[in-house]
Amino acid sequence: MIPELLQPVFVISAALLSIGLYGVMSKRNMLKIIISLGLVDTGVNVLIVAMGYLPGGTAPIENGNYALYVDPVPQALVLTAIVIGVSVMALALAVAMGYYRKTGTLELDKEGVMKW
Amino acid sequence: MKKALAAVISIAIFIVLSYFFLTGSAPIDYLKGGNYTDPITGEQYNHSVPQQYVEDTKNDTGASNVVTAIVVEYRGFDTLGEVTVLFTAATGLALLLDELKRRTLPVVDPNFILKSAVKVVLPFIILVGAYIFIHGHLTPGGGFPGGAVIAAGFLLMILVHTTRGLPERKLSITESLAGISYVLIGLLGLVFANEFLQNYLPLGNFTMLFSAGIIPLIYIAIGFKVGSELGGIMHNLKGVHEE
Amino acid sequence: MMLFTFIAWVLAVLVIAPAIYAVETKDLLSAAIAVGFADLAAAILFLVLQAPDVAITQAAIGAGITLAIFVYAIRRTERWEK
Amino acid sequence: MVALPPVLLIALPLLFAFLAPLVGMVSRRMVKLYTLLVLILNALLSILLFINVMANGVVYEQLSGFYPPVGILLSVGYLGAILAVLINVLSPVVYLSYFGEAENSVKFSMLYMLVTASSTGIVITGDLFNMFVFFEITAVGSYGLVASLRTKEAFEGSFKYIVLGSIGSAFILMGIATIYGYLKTLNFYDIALRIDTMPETARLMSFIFLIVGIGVEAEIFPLNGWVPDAYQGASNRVASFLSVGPSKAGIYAIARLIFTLIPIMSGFELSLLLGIFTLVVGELAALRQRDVKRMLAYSSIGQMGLILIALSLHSETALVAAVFLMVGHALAKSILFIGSRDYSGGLLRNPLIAGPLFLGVLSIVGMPPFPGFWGKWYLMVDLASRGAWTIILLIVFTAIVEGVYYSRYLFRGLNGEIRTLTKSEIASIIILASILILIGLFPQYLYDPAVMAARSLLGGGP
Repeated sequence: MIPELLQPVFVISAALLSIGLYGVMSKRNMLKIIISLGLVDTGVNVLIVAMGYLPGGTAPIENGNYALYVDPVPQALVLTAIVIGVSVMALALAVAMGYYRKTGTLELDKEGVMKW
Repeated sequence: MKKALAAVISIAIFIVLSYFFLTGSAPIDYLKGGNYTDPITGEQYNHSVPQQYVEDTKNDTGASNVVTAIVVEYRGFDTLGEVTVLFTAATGLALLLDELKRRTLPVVDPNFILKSAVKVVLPFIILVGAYIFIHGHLTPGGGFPGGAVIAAGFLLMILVHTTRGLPERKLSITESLAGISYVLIGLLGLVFANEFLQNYLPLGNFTMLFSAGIIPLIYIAIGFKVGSELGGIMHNLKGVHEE
Repeated sequence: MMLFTFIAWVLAVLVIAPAIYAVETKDLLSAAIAVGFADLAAAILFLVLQAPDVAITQAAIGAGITLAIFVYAIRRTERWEK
Repeated sequence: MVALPPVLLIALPLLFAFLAPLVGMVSRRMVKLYTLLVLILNALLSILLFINVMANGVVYEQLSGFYPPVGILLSVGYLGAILAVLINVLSPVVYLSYFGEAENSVKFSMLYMLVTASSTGIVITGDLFNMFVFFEITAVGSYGLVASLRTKEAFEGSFKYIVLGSIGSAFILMGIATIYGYLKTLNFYDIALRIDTMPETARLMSFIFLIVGIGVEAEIFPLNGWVPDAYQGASNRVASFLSVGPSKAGIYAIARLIFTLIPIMSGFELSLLLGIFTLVVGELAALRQRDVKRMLAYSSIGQMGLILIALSLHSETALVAAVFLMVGHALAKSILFIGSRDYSGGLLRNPLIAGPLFLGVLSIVGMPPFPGFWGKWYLMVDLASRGAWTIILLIVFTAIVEGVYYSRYLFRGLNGEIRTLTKSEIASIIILASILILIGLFPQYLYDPAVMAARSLLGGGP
């Protein structure tokens, strides 16, 4: 059984993932799609941090009680993931701006990104 | 039609994911499981990797913040890659916005309050950013948030100097030098110790500012790099006014 | 313990509601601000999960810088979704 | 001979890429030469590494001074060494085709170096999260490279790539989180040792997350919708580079996933299914394309499907086939993509261009003695020995489809007014074609390493 605190956390993670994927699948506006991707990223980050949670644990910073630290590794991974998410988002915005400059619109073709 | 389909799919994803998270994948306590094996020597240990980090950080790296020790020392190569991702994105963004950057739009003169407030606040913001990344091995924070705070200072500069923006060339030089020094710190590890990014400086006194070997050096390099890169990204996205 | 769980449920609302609003609204600027709000709430959630490093990074980079670059991108393209 | 640490293959190009803006400030014209020299240095390093691996077996390198899995481990196995040489040798050759171009972008060269370094990083790392980070560098660099032409198609292709790439990386992260949640480790070998202790569902879920996520870069079925658009929008040299570097690194990651990381029976079945689907859909879609780059892109998808089928058969012969197919695909596709600039006919009336392009087509379709032929041959031998006639029929059918659209492609090149490529592009495709001929004439030099790679992978090694 998972710790009580993690139930809302997992719900947040699953909700952000599905809201984000819904946005990516259903929207044609490029900025909207980028926003949705950001939500997916946040959802995954919440999931990873939750993987390291220890009931009653403390932050892994010197306080003399090693046995109560939460798992520090997922936090290190999420630091990386957050920075990567922002990098990708900035580049995506640049691409959207370039597209706008060429076409005068931010809307993709009718099929959106799901065209094969 | 498409929207309805997307909604159905995403609700299905929500149900599957929350079912999986809430029942299937209860994360186990790292203190109770996850005994690892050294894959090269085959030696077995009866504790988990994070437990090793938690217990040995003090002796191995001299940092009080375990997350920092992992980010900069134990998994330092990941962080070099992470810095490179940001660098790659900033480069790609500058490449794509090259022709778009010059533009002529009506210049809105910033109001007096903003101008004079920025003069007062800016040095403190830079100071806070520097504090965050210099103390990365002692307190929460480190090179990435510290760099982001400095970039926030740059944002204020962009807001005030509406016409000329940031000194692009200087930012680019800072960014390059910071990146080079990060890789060089790593390569020196190959020279003075045995391995890339290995610590070769004395660990110093635990919880003091001048401690933890190469961690503060690397975080300073990261702070400069992240600050100049994020500043450059915002500068490029805003564009330069040309009369 | 119960208190943290309660806070986490409140944060769940504070994250999910702006997220839904951000995806559904036609105004891209308010969508970006809503996402910034959701990211900030997520940062508090990280704090509740005992991850202060992640919380600081999420607040500074995830919420702050992202919002800034979004606003610039919107200013140089268009504000309303068709 | 001094055994150089493999980390130099990644650290040096990163260092020189960070240095490139300063070089560009001194003299913009120097940057191309500088980049070429860096890439050639990397190629030499990779050849030294290859020799070392072939002589002494798998090379391990710890980083940061901690033994794995506490620190990050680099592990160069046989397949990794083959692909590192492939990527690092072909990358300067493809870069050669930029010389003589009027536009002189420092940033483009930086992205090129970074993507080369990170593709190499994927094939020599032994750590799951480290591989994810290199995936991201590769992907972000490729997004920029694809859009570098700055046309509407380029931006559109790049945007699709970004969207699917980000979803893919979210999937990879979820896979990593699931594995970490149970095993508390990120090292490939440590995971492989203890993967049996994970519950069945969690194991399968993490496998699906990872294969879907990595499949974006490897152009495998569910999330490869970006491929035709990105290749169409990218310049011919970028398309050529993408089929050399990132896609090979992606398929290597899949090989590591299904052999080393999560070697479960249902995983092999699933990837076989994905491979067949990718092959058939890709080739059939290629048949109805009018645009040459789009056609080549769909053909790439088909080839990747073929490689995935070979990987998921789990036998020595099939793995040798996979190595030959990877090498053949990288060489032939890079030739064809460079030759696809303004491909509206007349290109093949210049014998210096027609020769390499023709050889490339022969290798892709599977004519002896080129690597493409050897790959398909070994694959057929393996399939015949296990009596999988349906798959053989499918592969023969898709080979015929390939023959049809490639002959249409060649005919189109023969008609119309005479066109030509730049001198450096011609030089580049001639070098690529001579490598293709060399491998075709002396397949044993690839066969022996390929057998070693196959044995190592089947034994659960890198």
